[in-house]
Amino acid sequence: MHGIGVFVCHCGSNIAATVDVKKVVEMARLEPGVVHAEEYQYMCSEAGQERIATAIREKNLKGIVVCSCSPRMHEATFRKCAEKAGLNPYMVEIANLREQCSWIHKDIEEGTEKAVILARAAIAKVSLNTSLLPGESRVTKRALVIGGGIAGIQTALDIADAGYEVDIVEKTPSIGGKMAQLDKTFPTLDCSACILTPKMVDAAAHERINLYTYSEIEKVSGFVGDFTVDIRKKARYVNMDKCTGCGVCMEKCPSKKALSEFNSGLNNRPAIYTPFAQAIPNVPVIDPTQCTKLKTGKCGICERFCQAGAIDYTQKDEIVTRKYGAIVVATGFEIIKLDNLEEYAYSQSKDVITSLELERIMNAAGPTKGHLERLSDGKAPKNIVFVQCVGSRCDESKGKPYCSKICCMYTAKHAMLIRDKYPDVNVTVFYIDVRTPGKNFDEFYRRAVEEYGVNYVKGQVGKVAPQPDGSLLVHGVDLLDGKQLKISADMVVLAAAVEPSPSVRKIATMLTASIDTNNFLTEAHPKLRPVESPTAGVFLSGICQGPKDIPETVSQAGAAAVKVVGLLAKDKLLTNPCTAKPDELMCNGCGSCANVCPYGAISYEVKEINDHGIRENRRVAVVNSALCQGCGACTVTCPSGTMDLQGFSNRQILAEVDAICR
Amino acid sequence: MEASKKRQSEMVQEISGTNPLKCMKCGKCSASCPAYEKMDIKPHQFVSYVINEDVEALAKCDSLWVCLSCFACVERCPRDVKPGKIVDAARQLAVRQKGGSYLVPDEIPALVDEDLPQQLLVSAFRKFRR
Amino acid sequence: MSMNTEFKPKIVAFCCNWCSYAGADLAGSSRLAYPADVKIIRVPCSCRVNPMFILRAFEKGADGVIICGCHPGDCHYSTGNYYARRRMTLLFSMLDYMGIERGRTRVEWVSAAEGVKFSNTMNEFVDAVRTLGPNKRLGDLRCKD
Amino acid sequence: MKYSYYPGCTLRTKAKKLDDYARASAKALGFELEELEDWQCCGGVYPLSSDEIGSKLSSVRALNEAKVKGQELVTLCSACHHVIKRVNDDMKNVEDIRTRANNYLKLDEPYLGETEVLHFLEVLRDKVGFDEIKKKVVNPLTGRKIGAYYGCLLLRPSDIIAFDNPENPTIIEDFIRALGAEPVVYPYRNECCGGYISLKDNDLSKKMCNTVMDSAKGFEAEMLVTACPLCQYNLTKNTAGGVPVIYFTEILAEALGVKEEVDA
Repeated sequence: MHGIGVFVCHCGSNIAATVDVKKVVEMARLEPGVVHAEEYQYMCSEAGQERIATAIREKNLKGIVVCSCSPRMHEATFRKCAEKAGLNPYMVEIANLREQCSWIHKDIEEGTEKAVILARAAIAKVSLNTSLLPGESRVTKRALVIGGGIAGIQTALDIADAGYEVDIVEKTPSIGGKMAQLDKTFPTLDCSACILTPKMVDAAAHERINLYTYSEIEKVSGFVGDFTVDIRKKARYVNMDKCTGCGVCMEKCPSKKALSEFNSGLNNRPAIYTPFAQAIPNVPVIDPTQCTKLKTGKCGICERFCQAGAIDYTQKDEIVTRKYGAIVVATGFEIIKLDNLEEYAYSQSKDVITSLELERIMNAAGPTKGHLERLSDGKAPKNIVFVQCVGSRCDESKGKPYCSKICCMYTAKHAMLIRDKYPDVNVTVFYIDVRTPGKNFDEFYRRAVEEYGVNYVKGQVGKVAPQPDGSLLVHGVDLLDGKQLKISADMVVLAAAVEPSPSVRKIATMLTASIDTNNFLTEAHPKLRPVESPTAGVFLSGICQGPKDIPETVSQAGAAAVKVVGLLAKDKLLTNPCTAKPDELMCNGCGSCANVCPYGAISYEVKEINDHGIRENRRVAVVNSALCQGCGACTVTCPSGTMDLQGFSNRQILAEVDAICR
Repeated sequence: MEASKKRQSEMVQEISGTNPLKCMKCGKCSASCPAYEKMDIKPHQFVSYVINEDVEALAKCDSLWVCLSCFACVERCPRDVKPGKIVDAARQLAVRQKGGSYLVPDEIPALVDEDLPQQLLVSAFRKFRR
Repeated sequence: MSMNTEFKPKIVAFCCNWCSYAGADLAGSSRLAYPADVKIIRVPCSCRVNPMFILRAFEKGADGVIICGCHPGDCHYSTGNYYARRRMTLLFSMLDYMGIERGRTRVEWVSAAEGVKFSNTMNEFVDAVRTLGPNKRLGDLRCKD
Repeated sequence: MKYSYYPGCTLRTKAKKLDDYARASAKALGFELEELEDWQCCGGVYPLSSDEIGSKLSSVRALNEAKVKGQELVTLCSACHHVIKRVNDDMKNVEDIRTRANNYLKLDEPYLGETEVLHFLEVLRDKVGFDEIKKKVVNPLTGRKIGAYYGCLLLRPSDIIAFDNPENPTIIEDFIRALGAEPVVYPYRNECCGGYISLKDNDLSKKMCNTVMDSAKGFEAEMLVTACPLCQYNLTKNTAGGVPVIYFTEILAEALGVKEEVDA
C-alpha cells in the first residue's frame, strides 16, 4: 500500500525520555509505502489529532500508524480522528512505544532500536489493512444484577428509575446482604436497618424490578446487548403466591438447631425460616438439610399449621432462562476464616469474636437483644480489646495481602458506641496504622480517642490466652512505649479481613470476566473505567471489585447503573468488524470451523460457486458477523486456509512477524 | 566504613534468608516474644537495625543470648519477615568472630546437675559457640 | 565483552488482547523491566495463533517464540486458550523433532492483573533462549505469503 | 509394620524411659521401631543459618539410611524431630543446601529428601489410628486429668513440621482421650519452656516454666505429658509445687498394660 503516514508521540517525556523519537521518524520514512512521518509532543491532544487529520487530508493518506501508548488506551481516539478526516477507522494501527518499550527500558539506544522495530511491524501490518465497516446488533432492554446487597439494590433501583427492567438474582432467601447485618454505620452512626430497609422495600415494590431470591446463576451465554442467562430458582418448599408471611410455621417448627446465618451463627434458627424479620420477600424457605419432613418423611408440622396452604414439600429447583442486555456483578464479600490465626484463640473462646459478630451482639434484633454481653456466660464485659488487621496486609501464607479498608472505621465506631452506652467499660484498640481517608473519617476517629476515651495502642497482639476464670489474657506490645503488655480482657474483637464472596469465581468464569489474584474482579481500567469489566456488557458494583465502605459502594452502584443505562438506551450496538471471513472458493464445507466456534456463528449453506468459470453447487461456511466475536479459533482450525480474520489476517500477522525478525 | 556496614547488613540478610523490607512494623514479634523483658534490642527492632545497616550494634547486644529460638515470632509474623532468623544470623556473626563465644567449656561443670539432659548441653553449645 | 552478552536473541511474543497484552501493559505501567529482545504481537486470542506464524518466525530468524493467553477457564472467548494449548503441544513436539529445542518455544498464561508474572516470564524465557544461543535458521517451510 | 527409628542422644541416657515406653508400646500396638545402625546426634537445634552445612549432615545420614532401607523415619524427641524434619525439607527444596550436603557426603546415590519423617505421635494418629489404640487400651486412665505440653519445637514452624495447628493443636489431646483420660486444654501448652537458656539464665526459664505450669494447674491439670526431655527437665526443675511432668509414652505404656514390664 502506498500512502502511509506515521505519527510518533513523545507522550511528554514518557516516551521521549527513553526513545529517540526523531530517529524513529527518520527510520519510518525509509519503510515501503510511507509518505509522511512526524513527531509531536502529545498526539492524543486536540492539536496532535489535528496534525493527524491535516496530514490525512493533505497527503491523501491511505493508512496511518500512531506510535504512542497502548492501543488499549487510545486506539479508539485515533480511529475516531481518522474517521473524521475521511479515513476508514480500521486503517489505523498503533505501535505501543510506551507500556511495551519506553517504560520498561532504560537505555536510549536499546529503547530506540526496539521502537523502530515496533513501528516497522505496525507499518507492515497497516499496509495490508482493509477498510472495515462495523455491523449492528440488537440490545435487549433488560439488565441482570447478580447479588442483592446494598450494591445490587442501589444499582437495580437506579437502572429501574431510568426506565429499564431489572432482575436481581440473590442466592440467600432475602435481599439486604451484609448491610442488613450491621447495627450502626460510620461516620454518622445511622442505624443501618433504618436506611437500608426503605431501599429494600423500594426495590421489591418497583414495577420494573423483579427479584429472584434464593436463586443462583447457572449458565451465561451471548455477549454485550444480548446475553442469555439460566437462573436456578432453588426449591423454597413454600409457595410464594400463597404465603402470607404470618410466621406461624417458623414458630411451630420443631427443628431449631440450625445456626442462624444472619446472626453470624451466634444463635439458632428453625428449619423453615426467613433470615430476619424485615426479610424481603417475607416468605420463608425450608432448609432441606435441617427439615425432618424432607429428611425422613415424618413431621409435616408447618404444613399442618399453615392456614394459607403454602407449604409444598414436592417443590423442585426450577431453571428460568432470561435475556439481558447488560449484567452487573454485585456479589459482595465474606469474612475470612481464622484457622491460620489461632493465636487469637477465636475457636478456643466464645468471647473472642469477629467485628461482624459484634454487630449482631450490638443489634437489638440480635442474639443478645442488643445487650453487650459475653457469649460464654452472659456477663457484661468490663474490658474489651480490639485487634486490627487480623488477616489483612499479610503475607499470602498467613492471610490477605491487601488492606480491608473498612476495619479502622468500624472499629472506631464500635469503640465509640460501647464507650457511649457503657461508660465504665474500658476499650483498648491495638492498631498498626489507623487509616481514615474519607470525608469526616479522621474526625470520627479522633472523637473516639478524645471524647470517648478509647485507648489506642500502636502495636499488635501476639496471643490471646483464655484463663481459668473465663477472662482473656491479651499479650500485646506498645511499640511507642517500648513495653510488652498483658491486658486482662473479657472480650476480644477481631477485625478480620474481608474477601470476595467465594461464589464470584464461578460467576466470573461464566461471564468470562477477569479476576485478580485475590479473587476481586478486574476493572477495564483502574482509574478511568472502574465500574466496567474488560468484558463488554459486564459491570461491577461493590466489594466484588475491591474493599470499600457503604458510601463508596453506593456511589459505585450508581456509576455502574449509569453505564448500564447508557448501554440499554441504545437501540443498536455497533459490532466489532474484525470478524471471521471465509473464502468461498477454497471452502469444502468440512465443518471443522463450526465445531470450534464458541458462539455458533458459523453455519453452512449450499451455494452456487463460480470456480474459475466452472459453476457448481457447493456446501460452504457462512459467518454470521453479528454473532462472531472475532476470536479466530476457526481460522487456525480450517484445514484449507479458507477462514481468515479481518483486522488480524494471516497476511497481516505474518507481515508483523517478518518485520520483527528482519 | 559505610561499605562494610552495608556488607554486614547484606550478610545478615543472606544468612537468615529473610527480607527485612517486607516488615510493616506491626510489632507482633515483640508481642509474642517470651524473652522480651530481658532483651536490650527488641525483636521488632532487629528488623529495622538491619534495614538501617547497624549490624554492629546487633552483634554486641545481649538479646543474642536471650533469644530462645522458640519460633513464636517466626510462626506469627504476618509479613514472612521472621525476626527470629535475623537474631540467629546476627548471633552467627558474633560467634564466628574470635572470642565471640558466650559459653566456654570450663564453666559447664558448675552449671550442670545430674538430671540435666544431654540435649540441653548440645543445644547450648550449638547456640552459644561456633 | 563475551559472546554471551553480545548475543541479542530475537523473541516474538504473541499476546492475547484480553489478558496477556493487558498484563504486558501493566508490567509497563508498573515499570517492571524485561529485555528489549521481546517484541509483542497483539492477537485477539491465543487461539488465533496459527502454527504457521511460529514456523515463519523461526524461518525468518527468531530465536524464541512465546504464546501468552488467559488462564484456563478465564478465556474471554471461553475456550480459545484450550485450543491454543493443544495446538502448541503438538507443534512444539514437532519443532523439537525438527531441531528447534523445547526451550525456544513456550506457552504461558498471564492474566491482566499479572504484570509481575509477565515481566518474570519474559525475563526467564529470554534467559533460557540466551543459554541455548542463536537459533539455526530454518529453510523454506512453504509458508510464503 | 516396620519403621526406621532415630532415638537421639538423650533417649539413650537421661530420657531412657521415653524410649523404653515407646518401644514397648509399639510392640503392643503391632509395629516395630528398627533403630538406625549408626545414627549420630542431630545437634539439638536446627541450624537456621543458610550457610551452615556441616551441622546438618548427621541428619542427612540418618535420613539416607532410612531411604536405603525403604522405610519411613520415626523420631520421638521433639528436638530431633524438629531438626531432622527441617533438614529433610532443605534437602527436598533448597538446591544450594542439597548440592553442598551431597558433595560432602558422597553417597552412592544423592539424597534428595525422599524419606518421610514421622513423629511417633503421627504414627499413632495416622498409621495406627487413635480409635485402634482405644481398642487396645487395657488400663483406661479414666478420671485422670492430663494436660499436653507441646512446647515450641514440636509444632513450629508449621509450614514445615505440618502436622497440627501450631496455635491450637489437638493431637496430644486426642491421644489422651484415646487412653480414657480427660485432656486439659490450657493456652500456654505451645509456649516455650526456655530450652537451653536455663543453663545460663535460669531465672528466665523459671519465669516461663511457671507461666506454663500455673496455666495448666489453673485449668486443673493433674499431670502434664510431653515429648521433649528438655521440656520435661525444665518444667520439673524450674517450677515449685507443680504437677508431675512425664513423657507421653509413659501413659501410653500404662494404658496398654506394658508399663510394669518396662519398669521391671
